[in-house]
Amino acid sequence: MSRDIFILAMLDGMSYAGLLFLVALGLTFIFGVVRILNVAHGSLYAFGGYGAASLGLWLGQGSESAVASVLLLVTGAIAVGIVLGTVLMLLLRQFQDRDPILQLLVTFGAFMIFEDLQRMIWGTQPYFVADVVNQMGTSELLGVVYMNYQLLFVPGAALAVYFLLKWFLNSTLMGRQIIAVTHDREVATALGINARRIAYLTFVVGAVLGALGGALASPTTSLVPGIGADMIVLSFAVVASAGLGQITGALITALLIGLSRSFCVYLAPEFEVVMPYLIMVLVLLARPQGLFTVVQARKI
Amino acid sequence: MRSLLLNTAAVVVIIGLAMAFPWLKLPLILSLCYGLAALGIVVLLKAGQISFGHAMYACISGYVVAFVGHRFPGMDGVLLIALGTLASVVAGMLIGAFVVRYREIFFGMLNLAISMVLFTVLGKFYAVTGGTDGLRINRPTLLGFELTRDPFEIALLVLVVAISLAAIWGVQRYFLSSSGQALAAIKTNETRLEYLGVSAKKVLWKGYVLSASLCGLSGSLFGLSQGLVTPEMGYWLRSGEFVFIAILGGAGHAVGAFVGAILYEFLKMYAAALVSGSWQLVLGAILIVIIYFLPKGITGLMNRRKRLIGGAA
Amino acid sequence: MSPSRLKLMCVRIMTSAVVGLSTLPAYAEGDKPDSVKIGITTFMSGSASVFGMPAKAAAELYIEELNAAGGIDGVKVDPVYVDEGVGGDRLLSEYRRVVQEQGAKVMIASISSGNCNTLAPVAEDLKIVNILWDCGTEKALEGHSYKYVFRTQANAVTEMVASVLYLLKVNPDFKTIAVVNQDYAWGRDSWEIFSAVLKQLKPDVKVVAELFPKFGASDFSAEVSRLQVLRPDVVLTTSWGGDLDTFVRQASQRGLLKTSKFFLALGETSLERLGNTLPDGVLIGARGDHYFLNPQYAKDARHQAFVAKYHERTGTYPIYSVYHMVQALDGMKAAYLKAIQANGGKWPNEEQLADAFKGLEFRGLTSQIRIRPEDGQGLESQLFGITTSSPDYKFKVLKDIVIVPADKITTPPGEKSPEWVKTVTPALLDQVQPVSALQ
Amino acid sequence: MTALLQTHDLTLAFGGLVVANGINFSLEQGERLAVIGQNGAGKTTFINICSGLLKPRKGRVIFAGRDITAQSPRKIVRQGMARSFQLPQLFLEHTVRECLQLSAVARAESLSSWSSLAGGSNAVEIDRMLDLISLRDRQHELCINLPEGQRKLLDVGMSLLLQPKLLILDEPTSGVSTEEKHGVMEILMRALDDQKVTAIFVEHDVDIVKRYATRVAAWISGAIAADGSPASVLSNPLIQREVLGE
Repeated sequence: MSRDIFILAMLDGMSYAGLLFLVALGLTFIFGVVRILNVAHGSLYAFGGYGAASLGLWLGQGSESAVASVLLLVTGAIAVGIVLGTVLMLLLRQFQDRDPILQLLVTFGAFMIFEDLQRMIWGTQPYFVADVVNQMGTSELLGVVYMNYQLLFVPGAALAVYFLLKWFLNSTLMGRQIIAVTHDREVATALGINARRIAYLTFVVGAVLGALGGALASPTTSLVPGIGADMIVLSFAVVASAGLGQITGALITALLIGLSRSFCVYLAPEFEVVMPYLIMVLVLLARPQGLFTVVQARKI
Repeated sequence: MRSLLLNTAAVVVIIGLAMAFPWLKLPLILSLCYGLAALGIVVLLKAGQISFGHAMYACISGYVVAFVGHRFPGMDGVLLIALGTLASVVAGMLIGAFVVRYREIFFGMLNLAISMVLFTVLGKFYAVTGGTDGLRINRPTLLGFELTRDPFEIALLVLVVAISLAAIWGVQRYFLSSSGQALAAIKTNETRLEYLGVSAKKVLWKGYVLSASLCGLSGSLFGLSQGLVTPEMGYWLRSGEFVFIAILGGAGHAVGAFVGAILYEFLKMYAAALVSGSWQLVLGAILIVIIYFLPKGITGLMNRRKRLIGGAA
Repeated sequence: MSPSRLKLMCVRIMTSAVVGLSTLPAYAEGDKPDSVKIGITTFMSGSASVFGMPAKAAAELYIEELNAAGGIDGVKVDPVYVDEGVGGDRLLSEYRRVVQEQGAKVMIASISSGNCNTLAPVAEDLKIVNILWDCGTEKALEGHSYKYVFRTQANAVTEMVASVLYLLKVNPDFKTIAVVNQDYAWGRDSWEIFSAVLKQLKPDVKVVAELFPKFGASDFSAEVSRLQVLRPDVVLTTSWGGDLDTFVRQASQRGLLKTSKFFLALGETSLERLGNTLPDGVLIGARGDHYFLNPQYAKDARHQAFVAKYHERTGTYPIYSVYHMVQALDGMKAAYLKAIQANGGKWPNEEQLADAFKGLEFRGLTSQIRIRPEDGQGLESQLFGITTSSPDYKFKVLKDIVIVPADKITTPPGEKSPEWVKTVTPALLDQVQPVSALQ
Repeated sequence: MTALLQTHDLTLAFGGLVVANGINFSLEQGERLAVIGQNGAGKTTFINICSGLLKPRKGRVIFAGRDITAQSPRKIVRQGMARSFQLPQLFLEHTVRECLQLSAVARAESLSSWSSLAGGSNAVEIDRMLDLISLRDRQHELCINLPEGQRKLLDVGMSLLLQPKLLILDEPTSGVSTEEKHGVMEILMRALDDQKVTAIFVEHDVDIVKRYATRVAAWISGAIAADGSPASVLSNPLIQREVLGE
């Protein structure tokens, strides 16, 4: 039995970990490049979900193919990401080279605004489109039925995004420029890299990732007011434990947190909710700079 | 002398208002409670640090007040406040010992994480903590007096006003003291501080404990005025509100926190009453505008004016 | 020194804030005002607004019609809506402001049990009539002898005892049960009562899992898997709103509803949203005897008209919080009329109004409600049914509807619910009557 | 009379680059040592090791008879070795006077959360220091408004207020315009004499070295190539070729 539980818990954690990773990835990516901890990232998750859901309800009704539904989800996410990412970027541009604490608070203000906008646009009734899940069907393991959507698609999508981003950063000019900026903004700009353009691009990519997390969550979860607030702290936990700006780190930490949650449901339900933060505290106490950051000497 | 006069004037006005409009008592108590907590944040801002988890100290002392209140029904309110605050001081000492090793985002993050642990634990262990609905606090005696709701709130208001003035005076004094100045030095040049033979960690730790105790104080007063403590008191959004208020008031002077708090409370109240359903939007916009035009907050504005008039510091 | 200047400034801000609020409507005892202000707390933000917003719409609809018809004995009703979503502390301030500054004469509060527990003693201290209109917790009234606080619907005990009776009636021989409730007071308390009663009436039932996922949880994968491993005969949940929708959807998408009998004690509110995600044969509770297709009242003129108007305005069918709001307003109206009568045709003061509530009998949109004189608890019968498809609606409707009258299944005045629930006997099963028998 | 500062076989390398190559060195009370050498010769490394910023891979540092190897800067400062920095390290949002007061309080280890900074420090002492570094007229200005030269002076002033036995000055005149240089040095030396402080200063400007040093040590690739009186070292052909590049 215990072996089965182990396997089941693994499978259960996957899709949650996948979503968590996508959102955290966006957050950590933005921070890595523009050094802003974007509290409004939670709203991106929410808007992504709502956006995708409405698009699905609007166009997707009665469409039979899973591919079409998936495309709708992704387009919704991208649209939301581009719009909100641009808005945020334009806003934050007004606060360039201000105290990072103030920049963080600006995103906090933006978060509060988005929270209400979301309610004005989509109201307060739970919201969802589940077509894609039914279209993808289910499969049975150890006498337990899983949705292929959660079991295969979401984790798969998360991995795909991970490798895509890796590839983009390592083997495209734009990607290398981004890395250059993360390492040393001054030098990069000195080398004639247009840091502004990079920053903008990063912001949009990060925003799209956050929105994508929401979009992929929308078929299995009900969108209600306040989902953003919870998601943002969770992704903070992932990002901080992994080390700010650590992409691979985020993947592993998200998995760690996702799995620890589902294991708790089997073994110690009381601890399910506290787990992510417990991990974060312990990690930060043990490794202040996060699990995967390489320590650099402080310069005077 | 003049400032003393104006202090008393302020007190008279606040109490007077509460007398004239009974419904104002609670908002005033609340805003002053928030002010105390925000003052705690201001202390950290002096050192260039920010915490998104300080609501936990308000929460800790609130729950201690609730627990002790249930355990020893006869206990006096003032004693409860003292115990609650003590609890968060102790917590601040322990947690502080760890977090003062960190700076900036990591400092904020670690505080956030620890507060979220507390928040989730409080919400989860239903049998002990009453879960997300929290614990009731039965109205205790104040300095031995058995009071009905109205007089109790008046007494509480007077108490809060007194404590707030004391806090303003004390914290302001701390800011001007040598370790207060050393705290501010952490913001500009920690290395130099070390090369003067001063332990930046120890200095920050002192400041951290002070800020924790201020939040604790606010928490126990808050709990008593509500007659209820819930995990919400420790949620990160609450910590965010404290920071919001601190920024609104500015780190220029201890009184800023309270000005900010009163502004914030009434802004929120009227936003909620007038544009009900979109008060967050209003507040968010205001926050952004304030950061844009007054990065140093209201006290910053004051200091600027002071400099223009050419008054000496 | 600047602190003084700053203090002055803050004082100015406050004074300006207060000026213009200082308008308290005052009129001499007895003579009739042209309008009466009432405060209504409901969730306009946060997840519980799935109840709050429909209820608000209902209140607006009701009051418009009431005033169009001349109000209560010629007195127009002027509502102030307060958002419960701002959090307990600010709600308390707002509540005080509406009573003490805006001069509301009746408060209708609230949805959240936590808020009811906080506000009831406040109302008592302020000597203002407060109608607990939707919160479930029996603790709000039990053990307190309030003079000004009343409830115009049933409480958790009535609802849960009825639920157990219904479950045993329709599904007498199940061996195992699992519960998945939201992790907050309602989720915990309702299960406490339910399991206690179940132990009394069917001691051999085995509880195989008690899961309390976090309030507002978005992912129940692990819970569902666990239930699929355990395969309980019955899965009970008293969850509501987004949590219920998400759980039911993830469960049904993974076929759990085929292997276990689902009992959604608050399911009536989600029927329309869940559409066909919900299979046939799921047991549904309604927190009261109201359901827009309740055969008893489907043909009732007033009920029919209201459902029509409500649907036309909101595009949705009324759920229990809508009915509860109407009950509260009807109760208030009835109490006023009773008090005026007792007062020789004169307009009553708060105290006289409060007295009128004791033993008040009135009708909302469904069966008659009686408010017990001893503790101000309302007696409201409970409705249950089984989901089935219908050609006329895009979502599931209820069949085999049964009604459980409240009086025998509610803790008697003065007794403590935890003790009382231990005294229930299988004899109570006769209380469960098919609605057809009542028509 | 025992040496104030001694190092035994100090060794440190960054990757392949040897920055301290078994340095044995000794400094007597009252000396005024000028350290010269090309950039990267290991001057600053030597200072950083002595003042605790860097830990040597091998070797020991003895200060005033105590082994202070690899102790934290704070501990070392407390034992009487102060330093100033190539880039002045000031509290930019404090006033000149406050900076000095802070270091006075730090020396007295009388950091108090209650008594005011001004009260905690001896006003006369502060005024004297302000006069010494001739910043009295700007004492109420924020450091951020000072020009480089005066920042250097204040930086040294803060260190001097610690009343160290030994003061290490890392390029006190770098970043100071040539005409200012001598003025700055004059003031510094006056201050040093005034407090009878032994001093090491890293310097590039030969005139400055000639004029103010009692002893000169020349660094070449992590080791001391020549050590002695200014005259002897500066006339040493090797030094002239390798260090002074004449």
